[in-house]
Amino acid sequence: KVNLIVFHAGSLTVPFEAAKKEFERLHPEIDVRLEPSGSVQAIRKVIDLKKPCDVVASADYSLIPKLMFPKFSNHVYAFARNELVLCYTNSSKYSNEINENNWYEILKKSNVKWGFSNPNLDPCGYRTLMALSLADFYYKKPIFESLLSNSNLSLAREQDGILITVPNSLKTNHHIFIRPKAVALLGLLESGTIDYAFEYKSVALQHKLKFVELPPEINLSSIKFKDFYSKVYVKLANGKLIKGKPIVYGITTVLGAPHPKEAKLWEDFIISGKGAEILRRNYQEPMYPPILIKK
Amino acid sequence: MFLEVNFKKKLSKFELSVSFEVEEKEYFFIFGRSGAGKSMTVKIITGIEKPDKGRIYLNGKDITNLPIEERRIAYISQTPSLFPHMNVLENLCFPFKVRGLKPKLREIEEISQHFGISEILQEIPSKISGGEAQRVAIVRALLSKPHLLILDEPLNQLDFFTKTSLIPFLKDLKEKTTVIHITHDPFEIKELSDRVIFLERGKVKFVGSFQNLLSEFNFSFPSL
Amino acid sequence: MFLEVNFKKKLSKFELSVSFEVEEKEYFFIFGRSGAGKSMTVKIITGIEKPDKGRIYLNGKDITNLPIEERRIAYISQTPSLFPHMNVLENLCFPFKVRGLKPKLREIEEISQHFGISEILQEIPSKISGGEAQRVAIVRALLSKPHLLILDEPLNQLDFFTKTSLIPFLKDLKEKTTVIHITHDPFEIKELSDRVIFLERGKVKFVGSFQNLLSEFNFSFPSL
Amino acid sequence: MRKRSYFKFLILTFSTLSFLFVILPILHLLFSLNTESFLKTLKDREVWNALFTTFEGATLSTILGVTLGVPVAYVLSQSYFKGRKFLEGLFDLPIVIPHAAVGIIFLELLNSKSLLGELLSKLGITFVDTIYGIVVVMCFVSISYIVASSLAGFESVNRELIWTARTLGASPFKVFRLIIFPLSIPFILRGAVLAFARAVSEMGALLIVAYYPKTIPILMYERFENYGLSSSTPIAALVTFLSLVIFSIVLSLPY
Amino acid sequence: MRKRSYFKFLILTFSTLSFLFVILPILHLLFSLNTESFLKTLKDREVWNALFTTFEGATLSTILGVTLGVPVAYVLSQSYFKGRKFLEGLFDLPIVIPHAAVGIIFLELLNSKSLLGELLSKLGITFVDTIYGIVVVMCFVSISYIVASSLAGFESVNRELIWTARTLGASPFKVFRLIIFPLSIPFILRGAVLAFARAVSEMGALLIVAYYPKTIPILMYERFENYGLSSSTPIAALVTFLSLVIFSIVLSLPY
Ligand SMILES: [Mg+2]
Ligand SMILES: [Mg+2]
Ligand SMILES: [Mg+2]
Repeated sequence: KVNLIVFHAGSLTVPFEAAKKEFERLHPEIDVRLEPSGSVQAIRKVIDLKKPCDVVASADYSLIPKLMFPKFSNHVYAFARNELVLCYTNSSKYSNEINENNWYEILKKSNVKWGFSNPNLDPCGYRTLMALSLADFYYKKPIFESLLSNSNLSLAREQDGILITVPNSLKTNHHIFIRPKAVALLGLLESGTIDYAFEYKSVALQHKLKFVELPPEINLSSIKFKDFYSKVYVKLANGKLIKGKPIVYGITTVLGAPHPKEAKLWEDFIISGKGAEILRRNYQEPMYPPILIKK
Repeated sequence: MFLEVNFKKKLSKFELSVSFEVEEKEYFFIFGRSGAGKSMTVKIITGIEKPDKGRIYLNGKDITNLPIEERRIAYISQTPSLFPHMNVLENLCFPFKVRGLKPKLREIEEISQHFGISEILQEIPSKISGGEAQRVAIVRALLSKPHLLILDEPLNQLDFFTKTSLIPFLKDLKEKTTVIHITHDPFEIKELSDRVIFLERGKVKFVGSFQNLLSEFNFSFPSL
Repeated sequence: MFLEVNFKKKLSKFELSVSFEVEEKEYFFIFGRSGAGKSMTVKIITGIEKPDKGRIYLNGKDITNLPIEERRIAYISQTPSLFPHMNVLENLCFPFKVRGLKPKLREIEEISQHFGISEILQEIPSKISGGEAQRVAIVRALLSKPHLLILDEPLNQLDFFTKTSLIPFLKDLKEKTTVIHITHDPFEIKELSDRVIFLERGKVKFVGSFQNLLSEFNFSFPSL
Repeated sequence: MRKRSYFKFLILTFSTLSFLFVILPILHLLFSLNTESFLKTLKDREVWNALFTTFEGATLSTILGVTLGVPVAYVLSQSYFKGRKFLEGLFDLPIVIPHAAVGIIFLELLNSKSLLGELLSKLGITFVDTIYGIVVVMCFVSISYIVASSLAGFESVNRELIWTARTLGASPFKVFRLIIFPLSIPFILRGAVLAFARAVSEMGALLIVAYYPKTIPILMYERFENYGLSSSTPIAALVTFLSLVIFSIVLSLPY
Repeated sequence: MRKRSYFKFLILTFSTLSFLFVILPILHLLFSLNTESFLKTLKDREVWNALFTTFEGATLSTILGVTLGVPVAYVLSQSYFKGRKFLEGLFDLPIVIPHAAVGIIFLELLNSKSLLGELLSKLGITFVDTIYGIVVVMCFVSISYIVASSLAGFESVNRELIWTARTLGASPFKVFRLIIFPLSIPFILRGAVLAFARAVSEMGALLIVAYYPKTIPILMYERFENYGLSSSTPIAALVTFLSLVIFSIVLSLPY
């Protein structure tokens, strides 16, 4: 049997598990090994750690050209969309009060605990930072500073926007919890350790969590607000500068993959109509037909 | 009567059912084969083991349910139980220390002199011989001012020379305290006993003097 | 000469320096205090320990560097070393088994009868008494057809009754094999010995008969 | 009298706390379990595959551990040279090295760039993400238990017994086969069962050396990371239950 | 004669292999180390912070473990009831439960939804991502060593010695304080050092309960995941070196 190795964003775990089942049925000679991690981490495992890998699927398609072109990849398919939401459970504090307009007030409360993923490792993490600073503009209040006041993140207002700098070892308040990838917060949410977590909408739906929908101006879902989003930049600890833009997932086969033929099969399957249907069934908004970006 | 013993206890092979009395300042022997119930009998007297029924009286007082440390019955086993992390002197001070008393060094010196262990007071137990260790154990017991001193085969682990040399030392105890001495060796009884009981499979088969024991049972012991 | 022993070995407290001879079918005693070097002497003869210098000859053959199992010298320690996972019969078959021979059941039965252990052949060692165990150990040793049988304080752990009852059993060995018997107890020597050596701090102080030993050293032993 | 009961009270209080500390978490896990999700776990093929891989790895690692550990314990038990205690302690080393470091150590040693790794890869044996890697790592972290327990067994055999057997004509090999080994079997078994359990529990080093084929601790962690408690708790409960079974085996061994 | 040397040869071969299996990986790690990157690690603040957190956690966990484990070992050593072996074995349980399961168990038990978690959080004690969580988890996985070793110590004290002390007038408390405890100190110490080392090595359960404040095994794993071997190996070497120091302490203890 061929072991096809796929590194993918944690938020794709549920649809990819479903796709794996279908794919292995169609290709019984292939064994798909899914390895979820933060998207930055997934790419880094290929380019820095040189771990053998056939396909990479990232929660931010733009990471692939930025980090993998030209040595490790020569194309990327933008194949799915998502949006940022604030998840909670029935036992979260203030769960019956929270809504689109007061969520940032509730997160500010000293007895409320919340979490997001590590921006250095996971796009969901830097997107959370982007959303929080876009909220400054949208609600016209210093939301970012008030929520992350005790952290070692720095926020600079420049003439054409906002620059957030993430240090190497991120420190926050005691009531803000950070994990390497956003899905890793689910266990903390379930156990009641935290009350709220920033996740993708697809993840919230897949895990049947309650969530607050954020306004489209800040939830990074809409092509319409592309320019508004681009006011925010996040500078990661490795020096990469990332501009705010709509959440679009990308997939690519890795150059020099151990199993190039099977890698192509998986990529084609995910971007096919069948793949799109599986994504939709698992609450992940597909882009069909996908958009191809070449170097 | 000074000590009255009367109890029953179920053992694995038979029932131990013992009844006897000991007078004050008597040197009293319990004689019998190994496994006859000798050690269990004295463990019940000291309180280490509990009888199934029956009572023990010491000086007219029922001590059956008294904790071991409140009975004032000292116990010497065949392997001399010196505390290995204390030197000989510290071992001798132990009976004072546990009662919260200041050790009476004068008394300790005197009795050490008397029993021939004053030269080894600073030694640690592992550096002294088996005979010396058994002397120290007995002196330590005496310093706890026991009403009764129990010796469980005290000479058994010692060689013949040492055994012989300890006999006068044990004779000396007669004036100091009441003694119950367990043995399977008739020579010890001959040398030391006032009275002896003979225990067989948990029952007292004889009480009396050593001479009467010999004539009644007609034991054949080798002699030199 | 049947057995010639002549060696030196440095021990922690003194040097063991021993030289003596044993005749065939002799019942030979090594007498001395505990710590005199008796056990070390026989361990060197069996090959369990190595001497610093000197040689051991058995039947004229230098056995000093022979492995233990090729010397045909059987060794009985004071705690009877029966193999606890084998019953008595299996223990008796062991000397045959290790030499790759079929156990001679006829012979085993006969000797068991002779030494009074035929009733317990199916028992496991933990279920028999100390005296019985010591008999089995000796019978097992005899079945290995040893040139020499060494008994290291074989009666020491037994009570007086058992000890006395084993004396005839040991007397019986005289015809069967050459015996070296270690003890600190003069009664055993009196009953059994052809000759005896007296060992003190690693040196042989006397060789001869028991009567001569008594008269020469004027030991004071208690008697009944 | 007052001091005495005070001592008793204190000792018993702490003992009870200690007891609760060990048992409460486990009972909580087993009793707070959602039956439905537990049944779902029992039907999950991936769980069974991971369990199979884990038990395969642990079995092979225990066999390897016994093969390597028992002879060394025997040699140590028969030795009286000076460095003996040191060598003995050496086999405790794997216990004190952090599991992640164990993973890194073996990745460094056995990757195809190292001499040993290259040699073995020519024989078709690679370690990263293979059952070989799992077995080697599991064996490293668990061999201490086998060595320590076998050594205790071999040393529990009375030396006079051994000497006697020799004087009765038994060679050292025969003594080992007929006396020392049979008498030590309960100890060796106990060591093997503990080693097996330790092998099953390993996760840190495996995360680094052999993420695949997935063993049960890794699956459990992955489920926790990606789906949260509701998916990982039933697996934890299942594995804890199996551990309890192993543990009762240990207890029921004659020892 | 041939059979005999064959046995010897086999036994020695396996012993040597076993020895190499334990020592080679460690030596390889220490000798293949890049000096430059090692020096860089020594200057890395995050490494020192993690080391500090680890040692703080392990020290507190060892203190807690001794406080809870020594009394229970004493009670067990003085007990002769039927279930005793069972209770004794219970304290081996934490060894056989997979580390990831331990993490999940404690997250379930101590989260603020559970009764105990709620109670403690009212006292300001929470466990996830706090030193409390680190200490509790470390103590759970390491208490077995303290209980087992103290128990061995207490049982090594001759019963006749205890009886004699009682007949000389010592209460159970005085016997404990003056006889049993002083004679068992080497055993308790050994157990404490092993428990400390085991606590330092924990990673699986901490990944789940207390990712932060970062302990050294977690930092090592994170570095490995994100930066690869070149960043994690020097930390592994540093920690292995420190483990060797702990290990020599164990060895040098009188026992
Ligand atoms: Mg007795
Ligand atoms: Mg005797
Ligand atoms: Mg001797």
